Amino acid sequence: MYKVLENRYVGEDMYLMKVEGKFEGEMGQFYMLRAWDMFPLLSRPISIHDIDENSITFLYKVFGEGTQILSRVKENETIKLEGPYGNGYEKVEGKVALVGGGIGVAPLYLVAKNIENCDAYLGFRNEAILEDEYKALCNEVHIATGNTFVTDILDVEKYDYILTCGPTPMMEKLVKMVEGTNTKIMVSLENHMACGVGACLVCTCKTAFGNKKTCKDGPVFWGEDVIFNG
Amino acid sequence: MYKVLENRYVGEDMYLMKVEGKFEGEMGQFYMLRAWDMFPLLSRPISIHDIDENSITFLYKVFGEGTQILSRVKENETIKLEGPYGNGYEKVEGKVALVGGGIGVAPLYLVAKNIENCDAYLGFRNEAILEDEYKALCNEVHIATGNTFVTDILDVEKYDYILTCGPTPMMEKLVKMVEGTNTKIMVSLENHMACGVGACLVCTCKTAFGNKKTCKDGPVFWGEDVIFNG
Amino acid sequence: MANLNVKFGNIDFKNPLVMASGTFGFGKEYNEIYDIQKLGGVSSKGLTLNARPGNNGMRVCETPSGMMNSVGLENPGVQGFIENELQFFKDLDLVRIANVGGGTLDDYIQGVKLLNNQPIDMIELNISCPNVKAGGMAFGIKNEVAREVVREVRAVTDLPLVIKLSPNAEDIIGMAQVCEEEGADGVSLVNTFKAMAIDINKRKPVFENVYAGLSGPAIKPIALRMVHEVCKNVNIPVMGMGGITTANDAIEFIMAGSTCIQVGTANFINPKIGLEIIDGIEAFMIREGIKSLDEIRGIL
Amino acid sequence: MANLNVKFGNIDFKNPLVMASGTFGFGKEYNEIYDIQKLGGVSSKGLTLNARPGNNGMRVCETPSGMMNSVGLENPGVQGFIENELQFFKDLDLVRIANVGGGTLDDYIQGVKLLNNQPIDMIELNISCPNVKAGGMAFGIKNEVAREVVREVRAVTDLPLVIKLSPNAEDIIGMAQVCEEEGADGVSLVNTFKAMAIDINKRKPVFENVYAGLSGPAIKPIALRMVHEVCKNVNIPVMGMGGITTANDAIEFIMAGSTCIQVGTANFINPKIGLEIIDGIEAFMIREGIKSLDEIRGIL
Ligand SMILES: Cc1cc2nc3c(=O)[nH]c(=O)nc-3n(C[C@H](O)[C@H](O)[C@H](O)COP(=O)(O)OP(=O)(O)OC[C@H]3O[C@@H](n4cnc5c(N)ncnc54)[C@H](O)[C@@H]3O)c2cc1C
Ligand SMILES: Cc1cc2nc3c(=O)[nH]c(=O)nc-3n(C[C@H](O)[C@H](O)[C@H](O)COP(=O)(O)OP(=O)(O)OC[C@H]3O[C@@H](n4cnc5c(N)ncnc54)[C@H](O)[C@@H]3O)c2cc1C
Ligand SMILES: Cc1cc2nc3c(=O)[nH]c(=O)nc-3n(C[C@H](O)[C@H](O)[C@H](O)COP(=O)(O)O)c2cc1C
Ligand SMILES: Cc1cc2nc3c(=O)[nH]c(=O)nc-3n(C[C@H](O)[C@H](O)[C@H](O)COP(=O)(O)O)c2cc1C
Ligand code: FES
Ligand code: FES
Repeated sequence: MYKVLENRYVGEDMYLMKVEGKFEGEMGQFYMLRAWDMFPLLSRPISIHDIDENSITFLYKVFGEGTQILSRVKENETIKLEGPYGNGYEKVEGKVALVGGGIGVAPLYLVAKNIENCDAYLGFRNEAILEDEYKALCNEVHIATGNTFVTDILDVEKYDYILTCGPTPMMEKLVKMVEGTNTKIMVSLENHMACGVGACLVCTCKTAFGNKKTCKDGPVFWGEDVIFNG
Repeated sequence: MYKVLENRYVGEDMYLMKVEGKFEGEMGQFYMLRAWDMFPLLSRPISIHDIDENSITFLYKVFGEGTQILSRVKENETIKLEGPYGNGYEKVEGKVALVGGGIGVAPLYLVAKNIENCDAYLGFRNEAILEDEYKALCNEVHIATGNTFVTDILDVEKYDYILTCGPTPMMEKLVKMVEGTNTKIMVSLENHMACGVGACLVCTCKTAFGNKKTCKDGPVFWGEDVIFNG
Repeated sequence: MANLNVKFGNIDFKNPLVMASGTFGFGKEYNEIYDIQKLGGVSSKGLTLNARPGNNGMRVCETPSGMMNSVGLENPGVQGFIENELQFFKDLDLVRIANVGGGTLDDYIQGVKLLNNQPIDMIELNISCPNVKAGGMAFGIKNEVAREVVREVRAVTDLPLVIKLSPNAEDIIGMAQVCEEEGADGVSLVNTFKAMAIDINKRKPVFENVYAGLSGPAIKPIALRMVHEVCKNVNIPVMGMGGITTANDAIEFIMAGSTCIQVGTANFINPKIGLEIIDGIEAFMIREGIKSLDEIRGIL
Repeated sequence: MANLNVKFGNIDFKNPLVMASGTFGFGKEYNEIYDIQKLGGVSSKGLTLNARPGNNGMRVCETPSGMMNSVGLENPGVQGFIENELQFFKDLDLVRIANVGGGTLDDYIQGVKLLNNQPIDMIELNISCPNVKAGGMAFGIKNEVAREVVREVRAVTDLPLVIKLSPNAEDIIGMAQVCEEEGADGVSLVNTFKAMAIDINKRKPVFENVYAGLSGPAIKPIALRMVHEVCKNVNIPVMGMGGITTANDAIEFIMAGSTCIQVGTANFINPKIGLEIIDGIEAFMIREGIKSLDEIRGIL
């Protein structure tokens, strides 16, 4: 049980939750969260948005019942966290673009903190959120909203690496875009999970190297290895 | 959904919850409460403790999961209420003793408000709660705590009527005590409930007139009619 | 406006929602809370030939997302129903279903015969009752035992006859087929699951009968599977139930093939849940441009 | 200090808690979270003769107090297990159970034979697998089909053999008796319940296989009843499971007659739940002055 220091609405149905404690975790890893006892049954996987000496921060979007309950947690109330789990982004060097779509921007904040001189391309349905925060960490921050998509405003060949998180069609498109270029891409997959630790095999994804566990071998994979629609 | 105006601890694991709204209800009737959506499944029957133009008050004891959740509800949060249900105490006239044991004191407050010149006998495990409130309404308030039981401090023959609520053994003993006297007694039975309205028959109790529904025909019955251990 | 009408055999329901037996009494109590004539139908508390006092001891116990009950068919008997309850029940503008249980084959037959000329629209035969002659195993476990009850009851009534199946049946598909073969007008399922709870401090079963019936949202995924299996394998209409609590649940059962859906335990979560489910089904139909539930019934 | 030791046939368990197959991998992952040697035993992910990739599409779906899974026995095959997983598994100081599934009778036999000389303590034979030859109906539905598997497997192994029963069996008591007759050293139950979920917006079943297995607290009351029925009717020891989430649940299963209890889905609520359940059982024993679980096993 950890104390919630802050849980505030930041726009686009998204909340920022800061939890007190000394937590471990690398960019792209996630925690299993629950702000309830037995119901609903499963915990919810949420990426690390930010982490410092005394706290960890999550950025989450209200989607269904679980995230709704999360959004109702008040300051000083407690939640349960297990983690960090999974395999995050590799610390690459070179020209790096972070590409986030919607709530996919969540893990990229910690990435921006860890990778110097990166550019960010962030896509939102209506309004940009946390734009200033990303600006403080990235060289350039490009925003796409409405009918413009991040994939429209990004020239992949300008970069050595693309680190992305967002809707599967977006990531799939990016993987296609880098095909035949020298650019390498890392994607963060989303899959429904139960154990979160690699024991139950409900989160299997298909890769060029056979079945992998999204929770343990991923969620971050090299784009070229992932078999989308698998 | 009704707004909770107040939900405060009053001692002996008991809380007083005041809920905003124009509610109906007679002494001894109850409401089905839930401060949750789907889990746990069933609502909890709680007697009316007090009622006025703009609010209703419940006095409840934390027992298991449901009452625990109730106790965590904060001011301005909402709960669900259905009722009033059941058949309460009759408005008797004469010399009346109200006899409450533990959380059984809950419904007797509204009774004291409705019946003039009654005496109260209240039993608690350790400390008396809401003593002043009952004193404000009753002629005499007698308290029994620890190893003294209300049944020890009450001379039933002094009264025309006894209106009681509390642990079954206490109520059963009182019914025995009035046997052969001119004193009449009304008891409020507790039984696990599902519908609360008389439709499902899980709360059946045995009486001299056959099976009765605790929720609909009761919870208040004439003591002589109830078959305890039924 | 979406049309929620459904036809169950020859019977018209103004909407598919039927209140499940034993959870809605004879409708009177809930009618004090809302106009129950907005419902498609009501299945009465289970009636036996003779009045029954029901079981002793604890009758209800909550479980995770479910409840167990051991009411033991407390009811006024068919005659008592006719004398005291039918007065209210008969005037309802909805499909009036008399749910009939039994202890022996003869109890079923006599009970149904008494109902033959009464103003009800349908009989729902609960074959989950313990078969007194067969050492207490329910009629609804083995197909050939069930066949006998259905055949004999079918022979004595012209009322639309729906057989209510037990999820404890050895072979629920075969059971439904037996009902169809014996001329039932439909089947309803599921009744409660045989279940158990133990009070570890008392070191005793919670219920005097040891086992009791589990219902509520917990059982929905299993009930839905059984309804789907049955719908795929019979040609008579089906009333699906088991844990239906939301319009979403109800639509799942309809897509699985149910013509009507029954709601039981959910009434205890919210006494007006029936209306909310009906409204929710209608909202879904409007959103999805569905004119009649025929368009989505049994589509998978 | 309470003694949590139990003897399951000839096998000593330091406590009755066994992690259920398919929910605990081969133990490695949870061992990173706590020392799993505090457990009584671990049943491995279900192994088939040949490696299997498992099912396509959605593999998990939450239900009220439960979950459905459609993993489809993804596993490295018995040989893969021996080569890659046994290295870690074999050194664990707990009862090491290899859970074996199959697609044909021969798969079972060959799979078990391969395990015969390996450092494992017990085989748990999962007969809920679809019987390829019989059109996909699981081996564990009909007693006589199960009898054949148990007999043939018993003939090829001297390892302690526990048969894992399906709650979808037509007659679970008879099924357990068949296992006893054929020389099984014990039975474990229940596996998951066949269940269904529908995505009403897509108008499709959630799972590609249409049906999937329900587990978790939702099923506990039914599982407990089945365990009680089986324990009353066989003389071989039983491992009870199905929704066990608390020490209270575990004690219920023990009072119903289980020698060991298995915990599956609850691991997903809290990865350390096994330890909490063990501690809770011990606390109960101390509070109630129980020296050995023999005192309360099967007392009702
Ligand atoms: C590795 C990983 C990291 C994630 N990081 C974030 C993040 O930082 N911020 C954020 O807002 N969301 C994140 N998600 C998605 C988030 O887990 C889901 O939005 C959330 O589980 C939905 O729960 P719910 O109860 O609101 O929705 P419901 O639909 O009610 O959930 C029902 C079930 O489906 C599962 N589920 C539903 N949608 C998803 C999904 N997209 N991914 C995985 N499981 C799902 C739930 O966990 C639950 O078990 C992440 C997912 C994964 C796999
Ligand atoms: C007519 C009536 C009036 C009541 N009035 C009050 C009141 O004013 N204040 C108060 O504190 N309590 C009152 N009770 C008792 C109160 O309903 C229970 O304490 C409460 O339901 C316990 O719920 P739980 O979730 O805390 O306990 P749990 O044991 O977790 O509940 C499990 C299930 O058992 C039922 N249950 C458990 N104990 C009782 C009980 N004693 N009576 C009925 N059902 C029970 C619950 O409703 C629930 O369905 C009343 C009971 C009845 C029948
Ligand atoms: C308290 C209670 C009493 C019931 N009594 C009967 C009954 O008399 N006859 C019957 O056929 N089914 C009876 N049932 C079963 C329900 O009609 C229904 O089949 C079952 O509860 C599953 O649906 P649900 O999960 O929506 O409640 C009863 C169920 C409950 C909860
Ligand atoms: C994700 C998952 C995978 C499972 N895989 C297997 C398996 O491979 N072999 C097996 O015998 N049982 C398997 N089971 C069934 C469990 O071992 C257990 O019998 C069932 O889940 C009931 O227990 P529970 O409610 O404690 O989970 C699996 C269950 C789950 C939830
Ligand atoms: S969630 Fe269990 S293996 Fe990934
Ligand atoms: S609680 Fe349903 S009849 Fe009393």
